[in-house]
Amino acid sequence: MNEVLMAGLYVFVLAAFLGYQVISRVPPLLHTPLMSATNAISGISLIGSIVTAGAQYNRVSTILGVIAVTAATINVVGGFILTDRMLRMFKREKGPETK
Amino acid sequence: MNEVLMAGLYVFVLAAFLGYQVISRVPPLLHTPLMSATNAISGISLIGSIVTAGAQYNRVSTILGVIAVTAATINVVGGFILTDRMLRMFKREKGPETK
Amino acid sequence: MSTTTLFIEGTYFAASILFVLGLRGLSRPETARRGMFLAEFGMLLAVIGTLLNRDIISYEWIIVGLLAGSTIGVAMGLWVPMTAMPQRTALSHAFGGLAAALVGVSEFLRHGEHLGTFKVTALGFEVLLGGITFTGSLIAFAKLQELVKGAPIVYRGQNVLNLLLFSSAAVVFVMLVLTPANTWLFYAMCALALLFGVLLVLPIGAADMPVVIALLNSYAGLASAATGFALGNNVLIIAGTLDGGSGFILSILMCKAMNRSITNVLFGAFGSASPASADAGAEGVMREVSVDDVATQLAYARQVVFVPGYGMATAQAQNAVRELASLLESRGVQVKYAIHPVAGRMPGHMNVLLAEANVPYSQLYELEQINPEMPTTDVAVVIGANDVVNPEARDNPKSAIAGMPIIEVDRAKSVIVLKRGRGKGFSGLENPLFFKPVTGLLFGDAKTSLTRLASAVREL
Amino acid sequence: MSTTTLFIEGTYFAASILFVLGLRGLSRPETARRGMFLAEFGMLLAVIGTLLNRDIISYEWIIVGLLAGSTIGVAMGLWVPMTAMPQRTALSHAFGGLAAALVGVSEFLRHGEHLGTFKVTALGFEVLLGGITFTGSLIAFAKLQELVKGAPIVYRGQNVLNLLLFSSAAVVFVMLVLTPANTWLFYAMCALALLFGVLLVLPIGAADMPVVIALLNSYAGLASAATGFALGNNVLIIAGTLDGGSGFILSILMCKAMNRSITNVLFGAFGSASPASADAGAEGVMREVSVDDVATQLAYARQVVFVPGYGMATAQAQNAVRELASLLESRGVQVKYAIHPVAGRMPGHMNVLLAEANVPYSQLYELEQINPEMPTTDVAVVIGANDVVNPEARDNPKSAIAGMPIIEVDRAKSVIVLKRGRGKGFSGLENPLFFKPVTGLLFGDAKTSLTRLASAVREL
Ligand SMILES: NC(=O)c1ccc[n+]([C@@H]2O[C@H](COP(=O)([O-])OP(=O)(O)OC[C@H]3O[C@@H](n4cnc5c(N)ncnc54)[C@H](OP(=O)(O)O)[C@@H]3O)[C@@H](O)[C@H]2O)c1
Ligand SMILES: NC(=O)c1ccc[n+]([C@@H]2O[C@H](COP(=O)([O-])OP(=O)(O)OC[C@H]3O[C@@H](n4cnc5c(N)ncnc54)[C@H](OP(=O)(O)O)[C@@H]3O)[C@@H](O)[C@H]2O)c1
Repeated sequence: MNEVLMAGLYVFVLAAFLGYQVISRVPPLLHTPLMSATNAISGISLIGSIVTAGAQYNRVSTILGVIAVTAATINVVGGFILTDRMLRMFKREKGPETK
Repeated sequence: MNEVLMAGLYVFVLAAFLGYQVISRVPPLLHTPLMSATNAISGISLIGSIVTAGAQYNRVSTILGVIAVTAATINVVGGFILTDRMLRMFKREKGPETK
Repeated sequence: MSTTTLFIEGTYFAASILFVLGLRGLSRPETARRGMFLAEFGMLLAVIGTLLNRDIISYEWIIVGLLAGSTIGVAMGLWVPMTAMPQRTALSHAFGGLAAALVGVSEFLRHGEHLGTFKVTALGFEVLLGGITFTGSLIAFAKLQELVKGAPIVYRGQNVLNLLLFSSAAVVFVMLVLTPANTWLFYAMCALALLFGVLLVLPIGAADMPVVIALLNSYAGLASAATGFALGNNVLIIAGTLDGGSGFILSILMCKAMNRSITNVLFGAFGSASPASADAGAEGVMREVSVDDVATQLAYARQVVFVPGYGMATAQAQNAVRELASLLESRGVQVKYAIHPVAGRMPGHMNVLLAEANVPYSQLYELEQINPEMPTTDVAVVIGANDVVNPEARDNPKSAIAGMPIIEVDRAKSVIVLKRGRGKGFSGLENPLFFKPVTGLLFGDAKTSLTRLASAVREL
Repeated sequence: MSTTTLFIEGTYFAASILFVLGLRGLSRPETARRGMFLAEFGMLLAVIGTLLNRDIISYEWIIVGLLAGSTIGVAMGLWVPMTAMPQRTALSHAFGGLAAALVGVSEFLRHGEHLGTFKVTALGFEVLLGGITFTGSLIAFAKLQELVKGAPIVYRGQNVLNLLLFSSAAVVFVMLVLTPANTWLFYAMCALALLFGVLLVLPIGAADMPVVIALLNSYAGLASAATGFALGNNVLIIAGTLDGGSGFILSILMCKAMNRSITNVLFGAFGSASPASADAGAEGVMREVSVDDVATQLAYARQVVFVPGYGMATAQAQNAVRELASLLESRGVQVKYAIHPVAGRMPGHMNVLLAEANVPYSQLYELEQINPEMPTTDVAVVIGANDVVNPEARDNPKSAIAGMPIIEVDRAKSVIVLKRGRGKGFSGLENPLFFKPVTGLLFGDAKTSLTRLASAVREL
């Protein structure tokens, strides 16, 4: 267990540094899409929920799991769709008027 | 062993990304100190060498270990001293003439 | 390691890399969409990998959840209007927190007292952070959607109560780690976390919600990371940490852009009443101007800078702005947009709205870029912005917003302010800009005013 | 996990963080030194932690190694002149490669055939990369120190031989992984790696050594990372990977700054002979100028730009430049330095030399910053630079250096070139700059010329 913890800590710290570097390079222009993107990515808790929902440990566990799957999927699907919808709108130069 | 490998791979990939982000922010001004700094840091193989030199597995191993310790220590000590010597020289504004 | 396990591990590994690449793509608008495709692909891989997990016995409930979630997700993704982005973000953080917390609870249900110290700690963090995120985000959503009143809800002893609540949650957590057999401690902790989430966010004003949302985003991320520690899963740790970092950085950036500390935002009940005192000087006459006057001014200007704020979002005036701008451009006027980092109700809010209205981002200028151009700008048009153009922040060191960088429209040759009436900005402060001789006020809903301006320019 | 192990792990963890912070500090000159202190502290921690390792039975030999290394290290660190930095770097990469390879060899010696596939693979990488780095760096050192001739050493079938050598090393490696019991394969691989290192670097010209050194740096780092995999030690993986990344990025940057591919650098034998052909046009008269003429020009200029190159390093002229610059500044002349990314013999070479001579770095300008200023520069003084100011790169798409970005001194109002004679730059190309009417040549060793210029200016 302690080795798993150590390995996890390394991954955590490196990811934290990396996150800091990567995110601080995102221009203010894209801060709203960034929020919605990280929101979608945080839907990764889906992979924990799926196991909980499918493993049939006991009834309560399954119900909680299904709710969790639903909630996480909303974030993943909704988040990515929305992010893309926003990003599609950003254009450097004037495009043809689309109204 | 496979878990150790997996954990190592995560650490490796994250460190590679992080290294890329961090290093590409170093301005050309400091590229020489950067080379000498990474050189010093790569002396971290010292920690492998120390065990080899002190564990007395067999005579050859010890000899190789001692050479390795020496070589790595040269890098660590020499590298850091040199880096600092260089970095001390960089001044933004004109200092008093030191000649 | 069997082939299946290897495959599963492989998908997680790939997903981790793809998430990092995805976020890296966001560093430039040109690469942003491609980056997101990578992240989506990563997510898909991770889900496929997970579906192969040996522990899964039956798939029906998983499929139910996936289908339900996808349906709602697609609906929300496609139909939420851009102006409702702040609410939407808050709501989905609530979902994120909920999912993390539920996974934690069900893990605890399953293993109960047999968990080791390490796992209990991880699960505890997961549930605590998830719970706070869940209720806190719901309140944030309600405030932004104006289901409850946006102004800070304050009462005596509030901060003390919150502190008490927080400490008891912490104490219960420590006790749980020491004696995991006392399962009731776990549920007590859940309850405290949920309550704390509510009480933490209630006293914060609607316009400060973005900071809160970003912080909750960060908590949600850390909750996922804690799940990762509990399950020994690296992709959860990585994705969670990236989110956590993102939320944290955004909240810091916003605080900097307002020159306020994070404590002030969270516990200062900023924007609550405080009528009077410091803004005694900001009295005088407002000069009202007519649509025709403004239209003439705009049409014959060399450079016009639009400064949008929260009012543009509420009035949904982004298309009207763009139309007026196009008209002016066709007459040879140079048009720019000045975007303050905390204009509106979330970071990048104005950028997204203007992008939606088809404004190219090469015309959007940040604070530092546009301020030097102000003295050579003929007309600065303030569209429903207030605090972000309040010269008090610059001139009056005693002001509540002192030191917040502003867009210095008062340095332009002429300023036109579009607002509905004498309403104040989020800060509740009077804005002396409106009383300056250089400023003319055009009262009315921003969208209506802009449309009228456009017709007037057309007729010139 | 015992307390000792925990402590050891803790030092490694802390060291990893400190290394990252240390390198991050290098992103600004103001934070660079502090960053390095952090890295040094991290190294110290890691060493202390390692000394507590249970496997260590006797400390005497460790202490011998540490003392010997420290003595040599201190000596090298304190007394290597800045102009010898390229050689020094090459030499210490040799040490780094050696250390990694030796650890690998002794691990193999110890466990021999009992190693699992994974460990053999890791050790194999370690020894291969370490071996190549060792001999390759030694050759690089020898070339830069001019112990062997700097020009590319070429012979027929060279690339084929190298390819063969490389493939056999790879084949032996694969065989070893498949049948670790055949220990002779391991030693064969070592021998091949050592040989390959020599033959890889021999055909590369001295001025291309920086790219090679950076690549070898990268290999040395990866060798450490492989050690980390073999020993299951994360700090080795992290530190090694950071180094590997650094070397890789630097070599890419250099190649970009020369508009050459990495393959061309490694296998193109660039700078070997190639007399004639494309540079037919570069004939004409060189206009020689006198010290007094130049001194007058400089003294009465509004802006002077110094463009240092490899010649400044060999002549050790950095202090002389600075002195002349100070004189000019005291007369009100605006002095700037233009630094090409591959001027000299290592990245950042010129910056360090000028910093040594006490030039503030606010006066150092990069290519993109200074080129737009060239037309308003009165005198550009080229101090022992050649290729980096060769207009052929810009004007002649057939030139061997076509497309390499240059410092466009030929756009200045007047150009003075300080060089010893009609020597060519590293590329071996003729430089038409020297024949342009705008250019005057001041022959002689750079240091002498600069000192004479300074006295002449003083006497004005
Ligand atoms: N964006 C973020 O991320 C963020 C984060 C934290 C805090 N904040 C805070 O949010 C505030 C944002 O400043 P801001 O200048 O954008 O907005 P603001 O200061 O809240 O002012 C909005 C203005 O718009 C006018 N308005 C409202 N509806 C309108 C309509 N339909 N048509 C025309 N005008 C309308 C209001 O005046 P009338 O009522 O008279 O019309 C008001 O003066 C700042 O205080 C900032 O610190 C933002
Ligand atoms: N820096 C890097 O990291 C790096 C990496 C890869 C490749 N390179 C290559 O290295 C070259 C660097 O270009 P460079 O312009 O700096 O140098 P260069 O092109 O090698 O030219 C050096 C010049 O200095 C003159 N010189 C030599 N000793 C002198 C002395 N004592 N006093 C005065 N002049 C002296 C030489 O002419 P005389 O013999 O007539 O005096 C020669 O023209 C480029 O080709 C570049 O591609 C550099």
